[in-house]
Amino acid sequence: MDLMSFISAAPEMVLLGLICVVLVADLFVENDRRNLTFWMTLASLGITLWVLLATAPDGRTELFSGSYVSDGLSQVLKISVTGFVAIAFMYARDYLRANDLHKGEFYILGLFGLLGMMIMISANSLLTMYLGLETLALSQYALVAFDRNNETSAESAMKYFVLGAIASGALLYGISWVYGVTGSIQFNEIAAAITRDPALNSLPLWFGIAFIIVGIAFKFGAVPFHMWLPDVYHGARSPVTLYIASAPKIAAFALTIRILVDALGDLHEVWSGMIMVIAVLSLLLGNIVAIAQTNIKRMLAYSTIAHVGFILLAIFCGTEEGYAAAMFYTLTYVVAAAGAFGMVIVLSRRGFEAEALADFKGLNARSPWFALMMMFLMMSMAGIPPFIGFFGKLNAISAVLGSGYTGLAVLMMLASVPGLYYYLKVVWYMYFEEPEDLSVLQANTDTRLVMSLNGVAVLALGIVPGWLWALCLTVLGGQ
Amino acid sequence: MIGLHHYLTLSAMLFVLSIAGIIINRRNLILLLMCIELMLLAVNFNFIAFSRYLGDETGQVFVFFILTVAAAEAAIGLAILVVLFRTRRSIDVQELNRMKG
Amino acid sequence: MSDYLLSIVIWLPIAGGVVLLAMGDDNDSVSARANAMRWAALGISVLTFVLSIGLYTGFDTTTANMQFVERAPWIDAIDVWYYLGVDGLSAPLILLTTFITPLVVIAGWDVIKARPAQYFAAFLILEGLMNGVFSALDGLLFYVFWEAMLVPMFLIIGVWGGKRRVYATLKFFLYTFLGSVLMLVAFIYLYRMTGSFDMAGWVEVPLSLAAQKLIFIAFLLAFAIKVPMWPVHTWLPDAHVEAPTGGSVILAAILLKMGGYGFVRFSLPMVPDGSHYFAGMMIALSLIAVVYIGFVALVQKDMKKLIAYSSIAHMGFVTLGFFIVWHMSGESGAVLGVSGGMVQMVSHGLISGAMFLCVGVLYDRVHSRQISDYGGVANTMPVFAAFMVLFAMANAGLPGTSGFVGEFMVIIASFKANPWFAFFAATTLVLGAAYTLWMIKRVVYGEVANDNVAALQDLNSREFVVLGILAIAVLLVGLWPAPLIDMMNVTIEHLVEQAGQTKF
Amino acid sequence: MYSYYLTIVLAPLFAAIVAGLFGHKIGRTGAHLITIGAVGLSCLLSFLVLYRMYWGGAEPENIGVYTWAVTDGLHMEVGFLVDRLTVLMMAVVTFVSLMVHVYTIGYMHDDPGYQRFFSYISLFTFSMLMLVMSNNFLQLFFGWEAVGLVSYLLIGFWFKRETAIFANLKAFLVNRVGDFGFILGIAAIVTFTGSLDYATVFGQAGDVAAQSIEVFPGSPWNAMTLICILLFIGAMGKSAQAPLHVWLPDSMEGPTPISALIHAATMVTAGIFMVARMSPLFELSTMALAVVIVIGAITAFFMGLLGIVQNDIKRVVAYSTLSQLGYMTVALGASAYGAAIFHLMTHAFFKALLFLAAGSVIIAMHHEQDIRKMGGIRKYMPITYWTSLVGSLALIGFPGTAGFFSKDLLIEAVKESHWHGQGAVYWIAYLSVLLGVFVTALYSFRMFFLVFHGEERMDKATKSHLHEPPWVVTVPLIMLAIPSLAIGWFTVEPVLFGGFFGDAIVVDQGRDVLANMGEHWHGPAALLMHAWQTPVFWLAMAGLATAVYLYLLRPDLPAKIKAKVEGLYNLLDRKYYFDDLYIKGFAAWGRNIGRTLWQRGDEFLIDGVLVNGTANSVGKLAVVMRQLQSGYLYTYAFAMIIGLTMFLGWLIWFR
Repeated sequence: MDLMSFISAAPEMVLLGLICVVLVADLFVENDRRNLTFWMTLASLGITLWVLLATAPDGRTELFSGSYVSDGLSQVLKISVTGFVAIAFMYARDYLRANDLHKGEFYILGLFGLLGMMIMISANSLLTMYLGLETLALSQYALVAFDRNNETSAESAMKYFVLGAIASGALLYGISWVYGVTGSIQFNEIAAAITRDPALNSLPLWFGIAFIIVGIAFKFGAVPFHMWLPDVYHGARSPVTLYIASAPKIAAFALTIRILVDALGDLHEVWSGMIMVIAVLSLLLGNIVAIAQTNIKRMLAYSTIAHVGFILLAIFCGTEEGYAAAMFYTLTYVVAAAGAFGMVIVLSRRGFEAEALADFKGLNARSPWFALMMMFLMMSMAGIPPFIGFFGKLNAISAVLGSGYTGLAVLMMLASVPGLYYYLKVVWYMYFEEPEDLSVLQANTDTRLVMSLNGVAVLALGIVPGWLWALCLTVLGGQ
Repeated sequence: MIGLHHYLTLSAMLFVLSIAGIIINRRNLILLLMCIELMLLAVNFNFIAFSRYLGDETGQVFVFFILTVAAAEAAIGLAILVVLFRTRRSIDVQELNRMKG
Repeated sequence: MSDYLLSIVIWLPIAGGVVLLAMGDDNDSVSARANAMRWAALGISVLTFVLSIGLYTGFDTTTANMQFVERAPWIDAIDVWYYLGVDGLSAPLILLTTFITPLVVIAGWDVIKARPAQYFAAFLILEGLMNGVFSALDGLLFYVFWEAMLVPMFLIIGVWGGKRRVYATLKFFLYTFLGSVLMLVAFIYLYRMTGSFDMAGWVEVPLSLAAQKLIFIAFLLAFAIKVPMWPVHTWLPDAHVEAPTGGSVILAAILLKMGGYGFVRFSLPMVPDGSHYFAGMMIALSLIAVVYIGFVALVQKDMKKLIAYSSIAHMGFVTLGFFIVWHMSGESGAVLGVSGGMVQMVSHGLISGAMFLCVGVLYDRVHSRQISDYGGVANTMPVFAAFMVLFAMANAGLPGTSGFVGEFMVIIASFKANPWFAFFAATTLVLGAAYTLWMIKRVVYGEVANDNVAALQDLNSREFVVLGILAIAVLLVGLWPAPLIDMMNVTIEHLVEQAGQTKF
Repeated sequence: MYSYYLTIVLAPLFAAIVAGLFGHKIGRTGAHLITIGAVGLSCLLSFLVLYRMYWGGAEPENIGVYTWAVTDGLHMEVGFLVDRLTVLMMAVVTFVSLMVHVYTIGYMHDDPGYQRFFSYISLFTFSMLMLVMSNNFLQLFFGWEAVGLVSYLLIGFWFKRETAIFANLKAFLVNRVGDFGFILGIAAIVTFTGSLDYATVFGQAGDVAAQSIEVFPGSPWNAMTLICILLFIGAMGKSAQAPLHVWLPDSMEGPTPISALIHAATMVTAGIFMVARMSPLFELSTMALAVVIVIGAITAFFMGLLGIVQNDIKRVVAYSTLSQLGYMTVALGASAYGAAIFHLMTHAFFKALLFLAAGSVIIAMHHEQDIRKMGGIRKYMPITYWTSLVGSLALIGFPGTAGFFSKDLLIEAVKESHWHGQGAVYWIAYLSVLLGVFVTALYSFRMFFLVFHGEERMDKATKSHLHEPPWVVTVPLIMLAIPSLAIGWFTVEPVLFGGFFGDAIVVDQGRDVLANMGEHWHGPAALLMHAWQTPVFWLAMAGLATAVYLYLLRPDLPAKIKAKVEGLYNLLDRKYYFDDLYIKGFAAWGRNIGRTLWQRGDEFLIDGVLVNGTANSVGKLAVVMRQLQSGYLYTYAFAMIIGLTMFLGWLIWFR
């Protein structure tokens, strides 16, 4: 038990340390020099990233007496969450400045959330998972409420908090049963126990699993545990929405893989049914209700629900390919989602949230470039080739077909037709309508840069999606 | 002789009670927070019962963590409650429907 | 050079389009910059056409194998290749595409006032993608082009279209998307059967009849909507009517052909038994398209709608020609039918394009598509009238024009299959003439109907060039189709062979 | 002689293109010079070829020009088959066309569309030559449709006139109905012989006749019968046989020269020519021949009747054309193809003459066409008078004129053609051609007298400058009057009995009436001597006499008679209600079907219910489902609990 064995936990430790530094430093920064905090935050993210790359584990290593694991999967997921948090911050800065919200809390809470996600990703025991999850959740609650003078934010924060608490309660209750039945909270031991004594595979365990799935489904926002999602996306300030909508989805994916696959992989036929039900419900409800939305943040929220349906259906297959497809889908979806909310931020101005669909009218006349980017993002979400979203759908459906669920595959495709409609609606507003306000976009260069990169990314990734797919397959090869 | 199942039943009842409280109570947000605490306690009850039954401490360790987290959670919850009250001058659950659809 | 010819005809226009987009518009439609854009677009499209001629000159008519093949790995993980090649089925259609696009560019020259750069860019990108559809030999690559193509078309109709453009373009996109999603499922199914997206492999792989039926239906939805066949044709009249002239031309001349191309590239060779099983239904639908739509076209009040409906009727011949393959007593006739269908596709591309351009000429002057707003156009626009009558005659399938060739071959072949097929198909001689010439009578002939008509200016040189080129093409194909048919013959014989074999 | 043929065909095409595209450059004179030159050239060459064929004893030639397309073993070529039949047609077509070209200079003198007109008629000459010289069905169909196109363009030449553009649309559509049958016939031929080439097809005719095809399940038809009837439907369209005759009278809306050229002399006889050309096929199907003869007979008699009540000078001639075409068709049906072609030739001359004469009257009358407003024109325009007298006499078959020989022998042939049996078919055919003679004489001379004799009914203004038109008009009249008068005498023997056509026309031994008649043929003189012995002669005289009595001696009678037989008159006046049937019936019916299918089928059912219906219902569903998101915390929580219980239920019951 020498120090070197902690090396694979270094990123979390370093990050924690850096957070403290930022936290303290921020106390001594006046409001007008808040940029310092921003740059420090980015710097610490950069350092974390570097540590991540530097401490890339060869193969799977466990520590803290097996309650923590670091493997290829955790590596890739951590890098991506760090990246997305960074992107979220970069989008956020101007917006916050413009709206007098440029406070240190935002970044610090964001960083704590990141820490939580990394812990979730690396969790190898139900306890670690729970701690990570709460770290993330608590900072998210705070983030949503972080504009103190905005009542919708407060309302959504309260909803998020209560429902989140119920969800984690249910999760814990489930955990307690799993612990009770298997006598362990460590994933591999649980799995081992189940294989050792098949008699365990009975109602009490299933009972626990059901509750755990409630927790997972809530994190993802799958029907019927989705109700918080539209209100939170809508109520939170756009940068917060962007934060919530991007990285935590990846964490949720990790949560699912770790618990359902690492721990309960052998009980696939037990949980697959439940997953399928909520997945199909999400697919339908998300795509249909989104049509009726006039607020783009709500619309994207429902589209998120629909996409979650896709992700869960891929996981439902219970094959390596399926898990890989789910991972691919999550990552690519998050890219597009970040871009879409980023666009909302870019369009917003001081005291003006560009969150009504109508605010996109005539964007092509105001700024052809951003209109093009937004179109890329929408087409990617709609799954139109050659944008990356298409390959996500392709892999997911391919996996589903591979497990012989042709009907499901057809359903997934058909469900994406109404989906296409509301994405096209955005394009229609941007291109076919005349602008209502002709004011030029105020976002400054770095936001524009991120936006452009984000938009181009969905196209570029779509043109060379192979490596990402291969990566997903390899990191999930071990599962 | 009181066996495991009694504890489990009790905790289950507590759990259901808490949820019922959340659903039925349409007045006061404070009550909601309390129900949530109750829910966590039910879970703790379960853990302890199991850990006693299995004769292994992991469960009890877990309980400590849950208690800590519950404290933090309560703190955040109350903070949000305060914000809500500042902006709304009310903590009535039924008025909490600005966003819907 | 010729090794990369296909890549060039695909990517040159796309690159050009991207450049145009990057250059962007200023708000002045007659500025030097706008003109530069126009010339650039014209230059690129013409260059593409000139290069694509290599596909004809270098084409080996003695083999059914793919030519100008390019193959490079794209997505190893799922064995997807950047795999291009043409045979007798696709090469003519690529030539048609590269031939029509410059004309469309010229036709939109100064008609398009709003954002010319984006307009021409959309068309160039569209051209590249369409060439991609026709030359892709990898299923996924095909699908990528097939779907991506919808986006520029969606914008073209939506941005530069008529009053109900939003409805029309959404209908167009959703309709076609609905069709192609199931095709994707079928593709993935085939991929899982063969482990690759190589279309040649899909032709080889044995499939049970049940599977073939399902796959055929999945294909059918995609292709039938594109063609379009009755009863999934209703997007076409709206799209045609609302699209800007150039859009209608591309739509009619090329997009519709993709449906027909899909049938011969996918349905017939890949699921021969499935196709055979449904052939009867397909023939019925085709004949309904010819007769039913013929009658519907008769009573249209809107010129573009009338031509749109006539397109549907004419495409009925294409599908008829393809699906009588299995009704042949004896071996001969099948090839005749299929080649008839192919020729019909090409000729319809020329004729309907020309017809839409004619309507566009009138629309640009009077801003109405209603037949009732015209009358006696021949008095004020004699040259235009001559062109319009010529194309109308071609549309009515007059021998000596390209419109006749395909119909003639298909009618003869279908008589071999069953006299009644020919009987119903041949009603187009009467119906086609009726709706086309009745329109001519009301629009072109007669006394000058109103002041708008009285004020009409005859064709300007730009319009004259476009219509003239098309007229020459129509007559050329009509008087000497041999080069076109020889190009396709061997491939079609091979295709008919494949369609004849069972796969299970 | 290949180059000759090419020149014959292409010269008019070239002229047409030049006059059409560069009309403004070359001007009026240029236009008529080049077209006349071209047609004159091909006329000259045609006669040269005729000479070589007949006197020079040149063999029939079958030459391919170029391959149109080859696929599926089906060779589609463009080529010439020049035999005696073809060459005769070529000569007639080019000659009449030449006359009409010249005549047009005068007739269209002050028409703005001068060049366009010349371009059209040259184009027509080209198309007609392609038709007659074709050696395969594809090219035949090409010419067939091309002449239709030109006729469409020419009928609608004065496109400002509503009547004209109505007439040309009608003409084209009715012809298309015929072509509908024709193309099916061609398809049938390809199906059974696998070839489009005359020679090959005729070669296999025997085998085809042996086959049968079930058009309607359970009722096998002889393949050859089907083919021939389908082809004949095409002929009915082109040659305006009842019931597809309706377009021809209306086609008189076109300028007179083309009425003469297209709707009298050449195009309308394409059907006759085609059947004669297909004699090797028709000979193999008695059934088809019976159909042909009956249709012809009906046309010949009943269309003649209509001529009696017409008042438009051109329409009278038009109906006489219909009836004469009927005669030819009857001859075809009687297997007397030679007689048909012979009548076709003579008819071409005298009918063109009559039309051009009528045209010359019309010019003089300043485009007044109503014969009731004419009368006594004789003394104003003698040349026109005499030439049209010749024409009329030829038309009624007055002994010695060209018409006499052709018609007399035609009727003789029908009389002799007993092989249809003595049954209905035979008598219908024979009687209607006989009575037709009387009718013909009646209406021809009714018109003749009303126009040239009797009181002068035209108004002062017109009368004041009634005079003979310029030479370009009168010369063609004379040029045509000569053959109308004389050509019968010289050509009857070789054409009918001299085996002129050689192998071009095949007649089954059993019913070769002409051959039988040929056995007791003693030359035209003899025929002329015995003319008064035939009923034909007396019927013609009777008709003539009636006309004299009614329209010269007792001009008041016709009105009275009209009043007497009101019903009959109306029937004739309304042309047996055919137009009403077609326009109010079929056309309107088609439009109604279209409207129903469009509004009920497309717009309501498919688009309204299925497409937009689905879309809207999804939209409504969305609006309903978003109500679930009530905004109340407890609803949200409750939803989660429902989900949870759903899981538990699933576990307990389905696991």
